[in-house]
Amino acid sequence: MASLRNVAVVGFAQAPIVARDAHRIATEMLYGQVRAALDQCGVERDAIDFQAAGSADYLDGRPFGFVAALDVMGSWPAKPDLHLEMDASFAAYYAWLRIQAGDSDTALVCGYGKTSEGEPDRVLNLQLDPYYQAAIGLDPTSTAALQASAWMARSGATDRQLAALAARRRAAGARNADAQLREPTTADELAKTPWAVEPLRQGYLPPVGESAVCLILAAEGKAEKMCDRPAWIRGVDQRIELQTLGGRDLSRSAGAKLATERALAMAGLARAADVDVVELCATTPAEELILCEAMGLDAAGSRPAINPSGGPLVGNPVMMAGLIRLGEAFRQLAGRADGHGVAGARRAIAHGAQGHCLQQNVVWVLGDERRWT
Amino acid sequence: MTEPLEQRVVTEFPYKHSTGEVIGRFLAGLKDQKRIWGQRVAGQGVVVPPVGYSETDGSAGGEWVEVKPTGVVTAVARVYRPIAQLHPCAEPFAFVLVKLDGADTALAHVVRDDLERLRVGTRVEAVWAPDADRTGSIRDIACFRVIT
Amino acid sequence: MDVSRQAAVLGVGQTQHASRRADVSIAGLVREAVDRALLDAGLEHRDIDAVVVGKAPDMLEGVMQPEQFLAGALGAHLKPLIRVHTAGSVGASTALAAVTHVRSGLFERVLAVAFEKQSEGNAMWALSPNLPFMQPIVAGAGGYFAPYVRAYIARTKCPPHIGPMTAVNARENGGRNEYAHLREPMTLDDVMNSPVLWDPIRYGETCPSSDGACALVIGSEDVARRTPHKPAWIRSGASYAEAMWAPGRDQVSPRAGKMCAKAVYDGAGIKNPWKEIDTAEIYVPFAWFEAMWLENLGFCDVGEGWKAIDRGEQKMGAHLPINPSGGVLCTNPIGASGMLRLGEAALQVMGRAGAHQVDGAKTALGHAYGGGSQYFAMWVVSDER
Amino acid sequence: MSASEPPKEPVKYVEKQVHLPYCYVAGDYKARYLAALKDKTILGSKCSRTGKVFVPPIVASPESFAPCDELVPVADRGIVTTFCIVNIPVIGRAIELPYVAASVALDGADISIYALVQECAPEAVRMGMRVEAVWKPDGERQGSHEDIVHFRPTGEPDAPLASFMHRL
Repeated sequence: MASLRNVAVVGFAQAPIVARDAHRIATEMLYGQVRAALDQCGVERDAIDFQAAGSADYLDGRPFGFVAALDVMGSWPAKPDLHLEMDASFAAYYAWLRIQAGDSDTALVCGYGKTSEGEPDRVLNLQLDPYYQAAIGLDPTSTAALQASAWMARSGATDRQLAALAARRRAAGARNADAQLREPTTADELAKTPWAVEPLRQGYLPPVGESAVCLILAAEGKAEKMCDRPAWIRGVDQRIELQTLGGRDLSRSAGAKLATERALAMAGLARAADVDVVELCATTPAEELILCEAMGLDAAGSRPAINPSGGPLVGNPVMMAGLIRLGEAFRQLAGRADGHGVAGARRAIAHGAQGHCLQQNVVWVLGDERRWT
Repeated sequence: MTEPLEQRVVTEFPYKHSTGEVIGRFLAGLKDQKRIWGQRVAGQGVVVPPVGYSETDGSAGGEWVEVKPTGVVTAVARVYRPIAQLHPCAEPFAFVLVKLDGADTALAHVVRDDLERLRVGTRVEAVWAPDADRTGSIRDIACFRVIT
Repeated sequence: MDVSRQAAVLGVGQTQHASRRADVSIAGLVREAVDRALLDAGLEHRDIDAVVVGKAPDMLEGVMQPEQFLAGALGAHLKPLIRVHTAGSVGASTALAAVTHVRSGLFERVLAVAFEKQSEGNAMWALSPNLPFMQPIVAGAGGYFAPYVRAYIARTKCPPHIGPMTAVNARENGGRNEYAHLREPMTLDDVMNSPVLWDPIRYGETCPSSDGACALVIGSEDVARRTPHKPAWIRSGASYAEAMWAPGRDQVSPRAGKMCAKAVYDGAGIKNPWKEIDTAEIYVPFAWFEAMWLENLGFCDVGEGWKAIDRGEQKMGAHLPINPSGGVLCTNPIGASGMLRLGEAALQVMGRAGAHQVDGAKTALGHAYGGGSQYFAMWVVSDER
Repeated sequence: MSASEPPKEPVKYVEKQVHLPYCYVAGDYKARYLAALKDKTILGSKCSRTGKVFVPPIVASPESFAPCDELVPVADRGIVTTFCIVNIPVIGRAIELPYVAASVALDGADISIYALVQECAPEAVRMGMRVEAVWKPDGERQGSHEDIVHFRPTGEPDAPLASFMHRL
């Protein structure tokens, strides 16, 4: 493997996830987070070499919506920049590559989007191929339900197990000030909620939510000056799969499995279970169980702690839910997770995903120590 | 605090997606022949519906292979509250993945009746749209029905 | 910067461009370019380590993040893939993102692909949805850029024939490019007498709306030394973006463009671009921008860009042939246009630009811009490392 | 006789009608800007660090990267910095052709707005021309962009080119 630079997450700011911020447009939500992330690092905008952002035009039906974000990312004078039409966790991946290429030492990564302005079930139908899958009216809740059904058929998982997992995430969400769902509830209560699309109940799924996030990456030499406890990126990998739902085994996530293997190898770890905290970008309990299997994690175990933030089940702002996982992993390692902190966390895995049925996955392995000398 | 200012807008654009030869001929098979064709591709076997290339390795597609209009359900999602102007019908229905007999991949489609009997593993059969309604679309198969 | 990690263009592929490519699906269009790029590089899908996809707004085709359904068509299954969108500059920034992949040291061969299939929808509707709370004044891209063309003319005393001259030269060049969308020649009178759409921009000075795709294979130095054709060495690349509402922002000669140009010249060790660059493919959607960019890119001093054009120095065989392919004025598949500029620059230094080859081209600039003249992406390529 | 292939003549395309309802948020800055138009007032937001004024108001100055939390009125008149004459129709915009789409630097603002200039021949519009807002009559203003019908020449002397070239 090529020689790699030690790069760390050194700052992360997130607007609390809400159903709808009726007072602020996306850029207004984002500005405060960029300011806050810079303030955490004790730097001004000119200290950042590169900026990347993730968002999607169709969420709010506005072509070139991302152009306006330049104004609140501090792009004056002009900055080296790249916008990805993806979940912002992939923008972070690209920013990490930029730093590896030696073009930059520091990077700002933003995620934003007014999910509440559109109707995600209709909008995300358009992600599917237009000839076969979009044409029969598939929406993301239904594709997630197809995946849950395939998983339950193969694994024997029951409705009750999905309810129990969702209830655990609700309990965790109650301790996370940025979560959207903060009322703890029981598996019994959740199992009584109506079907969203069977086999997924409304109580198992996050409501529409929106936020804005900013994360800062820095290479060794600068990271230590910007953060007292940087979360060092020891490994990262991302993989896409073919989209056709019937063309892959929906009960498994081959992409998450491969990305995890590669990221762990880069990090020099044998098993995902060797970390203390895992943040998974799973938007249904079934997705979470599929990811746990792919990564070799015990979904019911106590260590590593899985989604101590509550994860996307308690707040799923589209196009930034993955970047929030990376930010949460940073909070855990940097001792900034407050009410939902995992005691003694020294290593973490963060996972981002986008597309129907976990089509594309990125996996980060982080630690409180540098990887390379 | 300022009173929020909001406005509803419905975006309605028409699109015409060119199909190219392989998707176009598959759809013509539904429309003109009431037959379902797959394509044999590297790494995936007989792919239904075909796209003209292997989705696992990108290689070009191979020979046409006809598959049966019957098959087995590999995933089920029951929709009790259909979404208007998105879903294919107004009454409860199920989205299914169906591996047709002779195919190696599954087709995404819908089942409208016997939802309570529908499981992963249930056998189903294609129900054709009437001759006058078939336009060269995946919905020329009106739906699948339970046959076991 | 670790200069030892240089990247190179191993293969270039593009489609036939036309206003409507109804003969192929979106995947078919993209694969036409990708197959040609892979063939050119002597590679197959399985040789590719990662894929970078770029295109302009998804509303043009009516598919959100179409790279997701195209992943199979691109041979990207179980590989890393990213999707870039930086407005009009996207094709170029997509190529540069592929270069970053290689320069990170983690990838040997990366496929960059950019496309637009505007004929699937209606660009006018898709790009101008009726959004509330916005001022309904700007009349499309031409209406947006025409005032800055006027300001350029006022600032530099540029005479009225410069735009038409540029358009005529673009068509003359496009006539030699077998892939170009518009290849019929135009005369100065044709352009001068064409309708004035957004005064001062005439119809004959505008770009077409095209379906098309472009693909590049970017490789590491190791791989480039073993490639069947002579590669184009990427001496430097940069992409910069600037805010819209900065007071004093100059849309006639944007600071982002100057900074980006300086970054690529510095990276390539170029002190005097006018002397050291042999040909340039620059993003000119309206003919007047050729003079404007000659100044913004530092080829000419302020007020001297149009004079260079007036002297004919941008023509084939002259001092600095600009857009030998015919450029955006002949072919504009929006998302792919920027990659075509970078790919055409590469073809020139590879010596494989066919009938529009610039004799002896050793060093070339590829350039694209987008947004409200906010996004800039460029590279300098050479025939030698 | 059973064919061994699907028909040679392919279906050419699949039609799709996209139907996407959105409910847009103006944001408080824009909401207050629009509401003030009802009172024939144009509001800008003032940079807390440099004092520069942005119209329509924005949350932060891209230049100083400081918040712009104070809203201040600017004049309803200013300079045409540059413009074009539009001769082709745009879908959904019922403005009689030709018309002048101009960048107008309002007095007291540090960036320009887009504006229609009317009540003179399009050929008579000049860079540097002084213009003023023409408002809808009292009682008809709704708190929307349309409350300013257009801008018209004031007849004052033109501003010299050098005085506004930096604020196109």
